[in-house]
Amino acid sequence: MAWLLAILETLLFIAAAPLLAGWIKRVKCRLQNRKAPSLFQPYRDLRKLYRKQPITPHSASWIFRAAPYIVFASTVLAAAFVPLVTVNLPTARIADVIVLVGFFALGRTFQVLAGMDIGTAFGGMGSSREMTISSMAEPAMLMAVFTLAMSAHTTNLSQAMNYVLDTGLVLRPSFVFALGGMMLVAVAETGRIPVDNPATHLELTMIHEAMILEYSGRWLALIEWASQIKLMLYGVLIANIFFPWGIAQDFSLQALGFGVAMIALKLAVLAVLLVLSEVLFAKMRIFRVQEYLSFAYLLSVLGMLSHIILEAARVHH
Amino acid sequence: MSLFFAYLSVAAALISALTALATNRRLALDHLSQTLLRRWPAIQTKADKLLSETDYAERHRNSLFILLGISGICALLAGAGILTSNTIATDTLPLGLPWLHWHIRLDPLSGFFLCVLGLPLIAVSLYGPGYVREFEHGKYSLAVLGLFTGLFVAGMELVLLADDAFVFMIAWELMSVASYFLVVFQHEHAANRRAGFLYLLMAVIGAIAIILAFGVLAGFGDGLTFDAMRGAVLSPAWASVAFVLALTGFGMKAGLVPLHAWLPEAHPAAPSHISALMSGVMLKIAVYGFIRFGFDLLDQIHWQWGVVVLIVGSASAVLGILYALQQQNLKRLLAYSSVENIGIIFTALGLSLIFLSSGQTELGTLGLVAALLHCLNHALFKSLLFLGAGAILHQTHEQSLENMGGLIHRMPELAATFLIGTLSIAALPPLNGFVSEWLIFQTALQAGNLESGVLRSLIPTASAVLALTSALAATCFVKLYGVAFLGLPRSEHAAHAHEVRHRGMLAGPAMLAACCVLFGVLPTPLIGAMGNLTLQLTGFQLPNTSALGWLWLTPVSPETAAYAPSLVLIGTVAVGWLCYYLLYRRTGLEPRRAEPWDCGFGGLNARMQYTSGAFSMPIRRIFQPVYEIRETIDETKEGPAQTRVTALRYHFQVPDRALLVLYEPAGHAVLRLARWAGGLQTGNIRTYLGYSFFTLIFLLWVIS
Amino acid sequence: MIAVYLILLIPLIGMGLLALLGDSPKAGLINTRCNLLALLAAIWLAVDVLWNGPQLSIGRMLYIDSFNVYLVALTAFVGSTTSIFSGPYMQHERDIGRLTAARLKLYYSMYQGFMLAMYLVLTTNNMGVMWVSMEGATLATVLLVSLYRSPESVEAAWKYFILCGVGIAQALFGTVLLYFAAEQKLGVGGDALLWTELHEHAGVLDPAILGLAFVFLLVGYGTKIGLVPLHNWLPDAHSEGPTPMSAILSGLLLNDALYAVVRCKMLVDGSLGTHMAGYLMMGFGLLSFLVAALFLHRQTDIKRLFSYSSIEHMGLMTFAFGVGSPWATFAALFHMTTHSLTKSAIFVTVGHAAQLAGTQRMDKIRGLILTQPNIGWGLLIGTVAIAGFPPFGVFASEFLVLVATMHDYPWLTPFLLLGIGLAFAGLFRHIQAMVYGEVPEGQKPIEANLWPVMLHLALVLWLGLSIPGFLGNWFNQATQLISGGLPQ
Amino acid sequence: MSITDLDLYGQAILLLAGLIALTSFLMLGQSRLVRLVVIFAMQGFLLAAATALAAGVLNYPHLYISAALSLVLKGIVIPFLLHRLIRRLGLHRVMDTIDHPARVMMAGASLVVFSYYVSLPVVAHSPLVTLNAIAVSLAVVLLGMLLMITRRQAVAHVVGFMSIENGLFFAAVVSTYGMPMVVELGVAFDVLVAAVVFGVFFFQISASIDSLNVDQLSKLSEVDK
Repeated sequence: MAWLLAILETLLFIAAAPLLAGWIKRVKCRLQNRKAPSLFQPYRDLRKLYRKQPITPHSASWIFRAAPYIVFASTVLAAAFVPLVTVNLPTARIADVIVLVGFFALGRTFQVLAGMDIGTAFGGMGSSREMTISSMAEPAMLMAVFTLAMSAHTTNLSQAMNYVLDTGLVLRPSFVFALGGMMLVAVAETGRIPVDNPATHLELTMIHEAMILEYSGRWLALIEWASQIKLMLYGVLIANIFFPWGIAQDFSLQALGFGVAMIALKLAVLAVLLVLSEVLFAKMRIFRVQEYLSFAYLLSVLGMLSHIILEAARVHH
Repeated sequence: MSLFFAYLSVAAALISALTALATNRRLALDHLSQTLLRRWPAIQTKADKLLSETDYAERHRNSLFILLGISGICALLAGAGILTSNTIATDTLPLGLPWLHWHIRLDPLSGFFLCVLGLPLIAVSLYGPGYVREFEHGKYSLAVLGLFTGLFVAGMELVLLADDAFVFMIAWELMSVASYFLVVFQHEHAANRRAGFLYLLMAVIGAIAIILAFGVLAGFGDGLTFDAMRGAVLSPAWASVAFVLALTGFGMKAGLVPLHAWLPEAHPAAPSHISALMSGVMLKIAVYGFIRFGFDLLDQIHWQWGVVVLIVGSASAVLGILYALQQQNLKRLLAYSSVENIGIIFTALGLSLIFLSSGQTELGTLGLVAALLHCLNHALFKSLLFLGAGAILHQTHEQSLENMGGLIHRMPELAATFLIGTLSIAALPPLNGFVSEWLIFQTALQAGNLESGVLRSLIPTASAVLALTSALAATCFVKLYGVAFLGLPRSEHAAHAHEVRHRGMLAGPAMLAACCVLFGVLPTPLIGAMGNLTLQLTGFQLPNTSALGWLWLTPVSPETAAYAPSLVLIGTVAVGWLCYYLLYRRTGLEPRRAEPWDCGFGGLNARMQYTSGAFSMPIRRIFQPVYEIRETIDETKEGPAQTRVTALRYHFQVPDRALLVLYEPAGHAVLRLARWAGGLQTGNIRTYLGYSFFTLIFLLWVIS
Repeated sequence: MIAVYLILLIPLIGMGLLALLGDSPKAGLINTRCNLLALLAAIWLAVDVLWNGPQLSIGRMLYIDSFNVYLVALTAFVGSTTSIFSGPYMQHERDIGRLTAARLKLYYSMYQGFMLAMYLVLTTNNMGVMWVSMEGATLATVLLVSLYRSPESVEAAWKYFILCGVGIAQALFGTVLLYFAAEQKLGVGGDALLWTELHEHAGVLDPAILGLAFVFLLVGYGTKIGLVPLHNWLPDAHSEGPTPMSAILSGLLLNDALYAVVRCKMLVDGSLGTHMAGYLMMGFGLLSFLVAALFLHRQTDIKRLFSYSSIEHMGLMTFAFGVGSPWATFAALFHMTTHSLTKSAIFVTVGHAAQLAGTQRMDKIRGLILTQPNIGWGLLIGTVAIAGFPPFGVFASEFLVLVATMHDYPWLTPFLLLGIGLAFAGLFRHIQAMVYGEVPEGQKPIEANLWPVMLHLALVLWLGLSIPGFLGNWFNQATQLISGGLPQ
Repeated sequence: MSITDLDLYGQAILLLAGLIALTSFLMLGQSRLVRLVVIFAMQGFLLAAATALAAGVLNYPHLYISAALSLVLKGIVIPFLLHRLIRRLGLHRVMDTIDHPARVMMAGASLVVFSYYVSLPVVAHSPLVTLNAIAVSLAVVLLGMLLMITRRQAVAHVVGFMSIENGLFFAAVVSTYGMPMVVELGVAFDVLVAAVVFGVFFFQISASIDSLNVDQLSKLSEVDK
């Protein structure tokens, strides 16, 4: 039963990801006074891509062809570990938050390798930038989740959420810092403005797009979908770790229903925040990104330290 | 039984060393057999067949490595045997000083490291025959290579078996000096000679530090056997002196910053299968020495030591990988990454020391297990990578990444095995590198259990550094693989490379790759096997990890953290295959081959792609303060008055700060001192008489 | 006891014999034979002493105990192996016309004369006679240093003569004082200089005088050991003389001078009851060790290089004897053996290397391993051994010295560490360059008899791996004798 | 006790001691080689006389032998050989002046004081007042070394060396009434051989640098030029 539920949740996750993307586009258009496409445009795009015949460059190796599947699979697995509407699912036991980060890294690695596989200048450029950014973002992310893990005494996500739920609303300075860090990282990792611009193909600014420049057809679809799932993953992480209220703690129907509604609401709100930031800020130069990310890193480490110094100082074992 | 296997492995290594001397001695051997075996014609005919002209060389070459392989297998058996059977085998050999015979002891700790030694050794013995063939007709004699390889291996095995300071140091120095001869094997390159000299010099100094550390224990425990030393009761001050000496000595061999300077010089200089042994195994022997000294011989542990080790370890980890990122020479890059991994291991050891000193035995044990596991993992994937690098070198004769590229098309099988090595050293799930780093993070996350707030805030900072390190490591090795194997070939050699012919040269790395996957997916039994070991060192055994069944890894408790790599692997494969099935099999749209689009720029060629230097440029900019970057841009100008710049060429070097700041000044200081000393030898006899006159006067004055 | 007389008689006869027909082509063989005979006698004596313990000759002029008997054996052994090498070597020198018949006569007879003096220094029981024969050793070798008559060799010989003469004179003054102190207690007559007597009654001798005496003796014999700052003659004499003589000088003469000092130390310690002598020796030893290690870095001449390394090792031994604990003493005795074996082997190899390259300048010698592997490897392995790498014996003694120093004078260990590091770097930076690398023009293989080298190195290797029982007994007994305790 | 209440022998010994010290000083100041050798011979005679005196008064017959030895060797043979060498090598006109005579003399004087100060503990434990002569003999040894340090001529070095030997002999005589015979003979033999070897060296040196100025023997120097 639990396993079935877990699989269902994962499927829901996968299915809902394009919807979130559509929502974000829509809100953005509204804020920019443009006419918005329908909410389901992403699904149409994906379907269109599946139908198209993919093209492999001559110099491509098997890595180029395998990468989309690996990227997608690793993202889906990551999605499976993260409690969406309910905690205490068995999948949450398979892997904890460190493994989650590991899986992001795995997917990214193959994406980058695929980018370098063709031997185009853009592929290399994108890969180099992607790795640079991630090598600063990943530690920040780890620090942020460690802060949570240390106060919850677990790296297991559903345990941690339980912990937050049980202790109720406590104003922890560490969580505030961690939340800040986490949000900055999420923006960077999902390739949004001000770090990267998913909508551009302007040579010198693109990062993520530069890597997948040579992809087409179903491969491109898989990658796009994977990045939509990733975006949603970060959203869910932020939402459920820092504001877990409303997530179902048992498997009763109305609890689950309420959980779905709540997560949808939270994600919608987060999406609006994201869009606001995207509309308000301009994309920054690649070498400014390091300052941005080291600030995220700093926030997370501060969160950790403030947990150690301010909150846990009187804990004795 | 295990001890017997251990002796057997040492013997096999020594025999292989002796066999090496028979290179190109066929006639002598033949003559010998004629004279000796005249009585027994049956054996003589066999001997004649063995010594027959036809492919004697190949048979001889293989026999060397078969013996090494036997040595490795025996080491593995001995280690596994002692690890599983909870016993300690001791023995005394009638060698050494008249009042101090060689004490031999095989316990779980040494057993574990025998396994760490055994696996790469077997791989090397598979790989070797194909690799050394190119030295056959060169000016460098195979005899030297084989002799010192055997001695090197025997030395490492003896270090693990030693149970008194004397035999330990003999074996240790044997290991150092034998590996020196291997480093300078290709001695016509001045760089190799320099590397060898630096290596041996630092080995000497490190060894003296270790001897002195033993000296302290021997003084208090009056006796040079390890048993006597265990009994030594030291004042904290003396204990710290001993500990610092040991850390210096073993750290110098392990390559801790700033004592690592020899490492990136020496490892690239040696033949690749030797680099694999040096980087994969010898560094672990140093770690073994440190564990033996700090966890076993010293009676109590102080938390300050842990802090020192933690700081040094973190520094080594992050600096090591930062320098590795900027290397363009493949083997140099791998060497620097060894510095990084040793740093990670010592970070874990530091955590373990801190926890043990503050009475948190189970967490201390966890740290120790993490460190040991990472030792094994690094031994596996670093040897794999060095063997792979050797194969590339063997096929392309290119050292520099900038001249490689596109090898995945030329050497697909090697590329596949190398990829596994890359992924595991980049600590990606579900491979083995990730498991040990996961455990280290789990240890660090328990910092909350400590009393002292200072430590509680120090450890998270260290884990932050660790996180940064592993992220940079991923970048570094993605760069390595992407530049070397993917894209378009950057040189003629790379373009015309082909897969290695000798199957062994693939079998060796493949075996290691298999181990990487296996230990990555099923780490639980391995950790279970370390129970006796930790019981012996810390008096604690990790709670049986099967709280959720043996598939799960739950070091602390199921609630705190759980990781089921095998399920993860299954899940990934399942999803991947599902997509493949749905999207490919069903739609059945065959992909079309075409020119890359590349934003519409046509005429793609190899010089347009990102080079290794370009790939790591952003990191170079971001971490500017760490490096001493030397960039040069030379322009070729043409036209009237050389105004028009027709071509630009950009070079950069990132010399090691430690060399510039510590080592070169020290060298100059010595020379200055020597010049001063030379002033004593004026050459004028009257001055000399004056010396002796004033010495006499001075002494007389002192006496009365 | 007859063995002792044989040991003294054989070189005496040999000296006379070779003085007559030292220029005949057979001379080398005769020389070797004499030494081998002496070696046999020495072994006989060794076994004798091993079974029957210390022995006094009639008239108590000669005294053999476990301390000097193994030095006698060592001296005989190194003497013979070196003579085996010296035969062809000197023949080659004569063939290329560096030597005349008369000088060959001088060389061979003085070789035996030197051996005689060495045996006498070791076996005599009379401090006066010890001094006389020590001076005799100088006189025997001084003309060999200037054998080639080149300006440098004459200069070196002159310095050797004057400095050692003056030094040894001070030793005589010390002996006089010793006699003076003894004869107040033991009465006038020959006994008062007998080491056995002195050692027996050391307790009652006047400490003030013995202290004074030791200073003179140390400065005197220390000059011969080559302790800094009394060492200046040593590198010159070693580098300018014929190579076999360098081998025996640094393999034997230095040892025996050190032996004399240790004998005196035993007396002085007995009388003073303080550790004064030990401190002096430690001071000198450490100074020599460090300064010599520095000198190694500046050398251009290969034989000079190794003579400085000899100074360095003698310094280490002196230091170890000064420390005086059983561990240290055992180490020092063991080091005496391994060092003289290894160093004489190295000098033999160096001689060949110099002949092969036609020069002693190190920057002219390159790529030995490629030119003539056995010489190259001999030099390299010898250096590795002398630098104290296991499994060679030198390592065992250095190991014990370090441990013992850490035990008794921990604050001195940094200097030892520094010294060993410096010495290794100084030695190896030159050797590596000579052994490896490209072969220069006109460097051709020569026919060389290297089995003395192999024999020595094999012995050192064996000693490093395991010390045979009887030798172990010697060392233990000698350690007991000197330090009054057994190591364990 | 002071010199007044010594017997004649003691006074004589002390007198001789003084004279020997004086000869050392004379050598120190002497710049002509020939005269240097002559003074050295005088010192030999004085030494022999002292030895004979001791032998006679205390009737140690073996001291006569050593007296004879030193008379022959130090008094006659060696000076004679040196003199002939000087003539042969044409050094009888060579001036071997020292740079700062006054300072050297001062140094010599302070050496005497120093050696007295050093030998005090030795003397303290003995009834023999002649022991004070030990201080003198030590002074002679040190002065001999000082002579060698200050002079450039090889001949002067030999003389200095020999006068050191004299000092040793004198010490042996006055403190212990001579060493055992075997040692005496051995030492004498060594001295003789040494003298011969010196002779050989003069020719070798003058052959190689056609002078006997030891300052020119400085090829084997390790100072950076």
